[in-house]
Amino acid sequence: MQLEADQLRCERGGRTVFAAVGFSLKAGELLLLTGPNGSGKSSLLRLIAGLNDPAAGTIILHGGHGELSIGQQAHYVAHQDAVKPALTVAENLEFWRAVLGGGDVERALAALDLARLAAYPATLLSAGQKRRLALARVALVPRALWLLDEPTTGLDKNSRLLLCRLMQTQLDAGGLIVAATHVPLGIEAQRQLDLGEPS
Amino acid sequence: MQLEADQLRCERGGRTVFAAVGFSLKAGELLLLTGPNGSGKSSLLRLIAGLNDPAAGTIILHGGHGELSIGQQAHYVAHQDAVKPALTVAENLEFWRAVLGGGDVERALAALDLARLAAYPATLLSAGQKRRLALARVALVPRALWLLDEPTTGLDKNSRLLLCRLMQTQLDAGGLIVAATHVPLGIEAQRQLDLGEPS
Amino acid sequence: MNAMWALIRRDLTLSLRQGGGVGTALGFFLTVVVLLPLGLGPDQALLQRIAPGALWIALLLSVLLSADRIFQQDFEDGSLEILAMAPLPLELVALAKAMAHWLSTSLPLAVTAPLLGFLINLEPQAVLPLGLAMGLGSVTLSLLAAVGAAVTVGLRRGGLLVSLLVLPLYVPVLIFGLSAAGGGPDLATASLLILLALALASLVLSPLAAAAALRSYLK
Amino acid sequence: MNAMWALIRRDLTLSLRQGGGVGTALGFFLTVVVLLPLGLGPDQALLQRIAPGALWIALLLSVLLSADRIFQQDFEDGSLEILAMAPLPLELVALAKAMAHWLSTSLPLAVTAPLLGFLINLEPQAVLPLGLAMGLGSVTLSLLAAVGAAVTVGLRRGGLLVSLLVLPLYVPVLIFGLSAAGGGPDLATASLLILLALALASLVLSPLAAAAALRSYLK
Amino acid sequence: MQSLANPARFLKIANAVLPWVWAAAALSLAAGLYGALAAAPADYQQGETVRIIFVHVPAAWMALFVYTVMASASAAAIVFRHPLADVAAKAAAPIGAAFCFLALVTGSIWGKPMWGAWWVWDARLTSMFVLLLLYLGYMAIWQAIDEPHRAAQIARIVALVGFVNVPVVKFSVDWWNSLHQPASVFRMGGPTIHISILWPLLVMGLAYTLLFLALHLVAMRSEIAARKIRQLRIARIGDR
Ligand code: HEM
Ligand SMILES: Nc1ncnc2c1ncn2[C@@H]1O[C@H](COP(=O)(O)OP(=O)(O)OP(=O)(O)O)[C@@H](O)[C@H]1O
Ligand SMILES: Nc1ncnc2c1ncn2[C@@H]1O[C@H](COP(=O)(O)OP(=O)(O)OP(=O)(O)O)[C@@H](O)[C@H]1O
Ligand SMILES: [Mg+2]
Ligand SMILES: [Mg+2]
Repeated sequence: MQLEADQLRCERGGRTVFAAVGFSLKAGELLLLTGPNGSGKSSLLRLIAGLNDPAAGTIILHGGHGELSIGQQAHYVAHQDAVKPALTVAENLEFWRAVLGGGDVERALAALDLARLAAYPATLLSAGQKRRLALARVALVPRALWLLDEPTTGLDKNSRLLLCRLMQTQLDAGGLIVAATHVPLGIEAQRQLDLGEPS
Repeated sequence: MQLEADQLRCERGGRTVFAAVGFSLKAGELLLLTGPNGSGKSSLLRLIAGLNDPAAGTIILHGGHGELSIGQQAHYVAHQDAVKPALTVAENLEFWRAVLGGGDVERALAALDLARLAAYPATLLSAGQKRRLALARVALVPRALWLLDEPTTGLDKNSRLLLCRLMQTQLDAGGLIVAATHVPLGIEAQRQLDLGEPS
Repeated sequence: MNAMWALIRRDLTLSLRQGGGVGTALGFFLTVVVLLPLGLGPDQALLQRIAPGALWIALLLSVLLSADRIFQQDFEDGSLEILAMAPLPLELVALAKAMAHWLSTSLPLAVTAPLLGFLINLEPQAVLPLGLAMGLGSVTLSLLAAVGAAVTVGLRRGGLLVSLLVLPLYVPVLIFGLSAAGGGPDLATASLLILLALALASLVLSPLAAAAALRSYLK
Repeated sequence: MNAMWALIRRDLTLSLRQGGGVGTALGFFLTVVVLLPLGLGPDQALLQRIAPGALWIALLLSVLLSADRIFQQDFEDGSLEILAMAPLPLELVALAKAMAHWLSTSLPLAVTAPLLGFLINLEPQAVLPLGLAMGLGSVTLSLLAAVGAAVTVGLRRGGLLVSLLVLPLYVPVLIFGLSAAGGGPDLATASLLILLALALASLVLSPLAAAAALRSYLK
Repeated sequence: MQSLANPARFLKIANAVLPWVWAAAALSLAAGLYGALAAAPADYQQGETVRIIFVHVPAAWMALFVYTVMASASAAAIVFRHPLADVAAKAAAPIGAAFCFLALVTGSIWGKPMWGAWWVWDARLTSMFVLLLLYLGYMAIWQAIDEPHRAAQIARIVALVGFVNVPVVKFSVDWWNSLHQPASVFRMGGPTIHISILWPLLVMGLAYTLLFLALHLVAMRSEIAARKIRQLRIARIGDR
């Protein structure tokens, strides 16, 4: 299992955000994306997820399921939480379980200490609780690649620890993680990519 | 100029979030609100802003304009950015200038290093750039009290420094700041209130 | 005052840039007006008889279609909270936004509707009274729509609910608007006066109602 | 498959909890039906003549009013991106959401509309064909509405724009829907078959169109 | 909601009076029906159909009366901030809607022989129909907003705004020339219909009112219970 990106150029709204970016990530490795605001961290994650197409360059996942796109083998947690306020915490995860195909809601809730909020309507969640619900999605089904965009946003100390533990299990299981962040995640990263100043 | 809160009880959705909370903040002081997710930091800020009414207790701003509510003498930056995607960065601030009554857009833009992006439609902003635009609002008009809910969310190092400088000027001018946060802001706080475990 | 202008200007800009512009309103209006002959049959005399009513109904519906989001965006992105803390009282905020809606949607329709009347052969002498009646009526329509929008601002799918709440309140406007176009001159003036009264009443009351609703949603 | 059911179930739950429930749709439909006689005058014969057309137009409009948010919420809160990365192809996602809209709004209206017909004295013998025509037609309506919703998902004030885009596409449905209710039995069957064809065609094509539009907005 | 945590006094009173109200309602209903079906003469031109009046008219009265109750309860809720007022308003709505529906149905049944049509769009009938829609909208609001406190605040506004329609219904017959007859009981200068029709009609009116009172108390009781349950459920949910 290996993720290879080569000579990537990203254009958004007609402007080149970054160019000639490449990296290589082996099984069980965590890649940290750093760089100032607007340097293209989220954009790079979207490229990997296949939500945007690179203006140039290639992204390949060696040793994955050939017939599946990289996105279909990845979990993606964006800046937005993809939480439905009108559903309860459990219902939100139930839905993602069905869509992502299988998974254990109980375990996912427990993994981010949301078990006690299971029956709670998501409207009433605080910012951090909502973020945890978004993160719980990645604990549902195992997927080879995790794409996390500033995952620790709004999390309290304890939740950050839980997140670290979660990421560690993914790495130990030979999975890959690409995480964009401005603050230390509290877990040592094998690789780091600094996108530098926005062009 | 002094902000006094006494015996506050906060109820949301019929549940008591916290009770018997009080603090006193003098001119030029910064109060840090800490505590786990769901402990009521944002709720407390909303109480001070007058957006929610306390179930019990009082909040008084001594030495303010008697005829104005506390909210009308305060800047409030919530989890949401209150940014209109369809407007440019400058237009967004222009609007708030008119609504808040006066202020200097140029200075506000410069204060958070957004001058470069002034003519940029806000849809195209990255998360951190959007957050900076939200924060730029407080640099428009001087107000006695700043209420900041996790202001550093999504900010890069440089922007965090700019924010610190901004807060320092507010304190030096004898203003007050109440800031909820999970991460150190990089500016020493005269007072700290830990809301502890959610009841 | 300055603040109110800013609000109105901003909402107009937004509606222009986000596809809610005058053109769209007119387009929708046209399609409805075109649908009617299709639905009700091409019989000229029949169309002539129902023309004013058809135009009025099209007006009501296009106002409603555009109404349900008067406040929603500001509510969801947190702008409303800042506005609630601004010097400007929330009642005036509501009024300003209702006026913006009127300017961007109701008024253009009210002005052009009678002119489009020829499409479903409206009698020429009915054009002027109909225009006046719609001009006055549209104020009330926008203001009531704002109340409906405020009352459902927290509900993401409020669209239909707004209509259910507001359309019944539109009935008086419709009735007097029609009698203005239908009957003789004195009946016309009478109904125009009533429409004026309705507009003034809603101008005073609906901002209060809307602001109250918004406050309770902000809590 | 399982995933599609989940999507449909979720959207139904949401529309129920967020005030977009069947009841509201019916309420709106009722209000439109009330507006018509008010606007067009109480004349029995006239109403009887235009009853089917009126019901159809009311149906079109209430479908549209509820349509513009089929995808918007998922687009704005980021759910759509996750769905786009899910095993389920985006075409089926669009289809599922269109079906959910049909179940929650169009179908109930199509079923009850003919029964409400007596309010604007629809002839009893027209009830059954009208019901069948609306049942078939409503599928097409929801699917086309989904396309319109997808095409405008990025525009916050899409409401009117959707209508402007979709209403013209509704014209065929309206025409054949009417001829199903109006003419003799053989004409009725003919138009019902055409409606069926339209439904099938849009069942195949509109998910493709909607998905394409969504993808381009996600980029 | 916590102010509603102790509606014990209301519940005590309600439980105390309810049996009597039921009894009174039953008695007056019996009396009214006797008067309507046996005592009252068949109309010389309408024949037996005239008896619909005893179902129709009180129902129509109640439809208007209940909405008035609803609106004034909402006003009271705004002024005195007493949570019971909201409960009262919410509980009244479905009952009023039912009466309204009854008036509409019996009315149109009566309309067939009288006017030769189940339904005509004259002012009285239309405004009555709008009243039903207002009831539905009010109930839809309660159903759509799950947070009772907020739902209450919004519903008050809706109820008060909708109240404008009630006088319209009442006086529609006078303002617009209408097929429907003008008020002949509650009017300036006293009733104008024959005593033999009048007394059963009034008794039926009384019966309907008592029936509403009983149903209303029951509905309020269950609404309070429902809120208690919701309270407990939320309180049980842990945090974080
Ligand atoms: C669906 C059709 C009808 C509706 C919605 C309707 C509605 C009403 C309403 C709202 C009232 C109360 C008036 C008030 O309190 O002042 C009323 C009273 C009455 N209605 Fe009807 N009505 C309908 C049909 C009829 C018909 C067909 C008749 C018989 C010709 C009729 C005879 C009366 C009479 C006699 C009263 C009592 C008037 C009075 O004493 O105040 N109604 N109706
Ligand atoms: N709109 C609401 N209605 C009812 N309850 C709410 C609402 N918003 C938040 N709550 C509840 O109030 C409590 C406090 O929420 P609050 O947002 O103040 O927490 P917080 O300290 O800001 O958490 P975070 O660090 O995640 O921002 C939480 O338990 C939450 O479930
Ligand atoms: N939808 C969009 N269309 C066009 N340009 C965009 C879009 N979103 C972002 N951009 C631009 O692309 C650049 C990179 O944005 P991106 O969100 O990837 O930055 P980032 O590194 O994630 O910043 P942050 O740390 O604030 O999240 C920014 O200059 C931004 O203006
Ligand atoms: Mg980013
Ligand atoms: Mg918070």
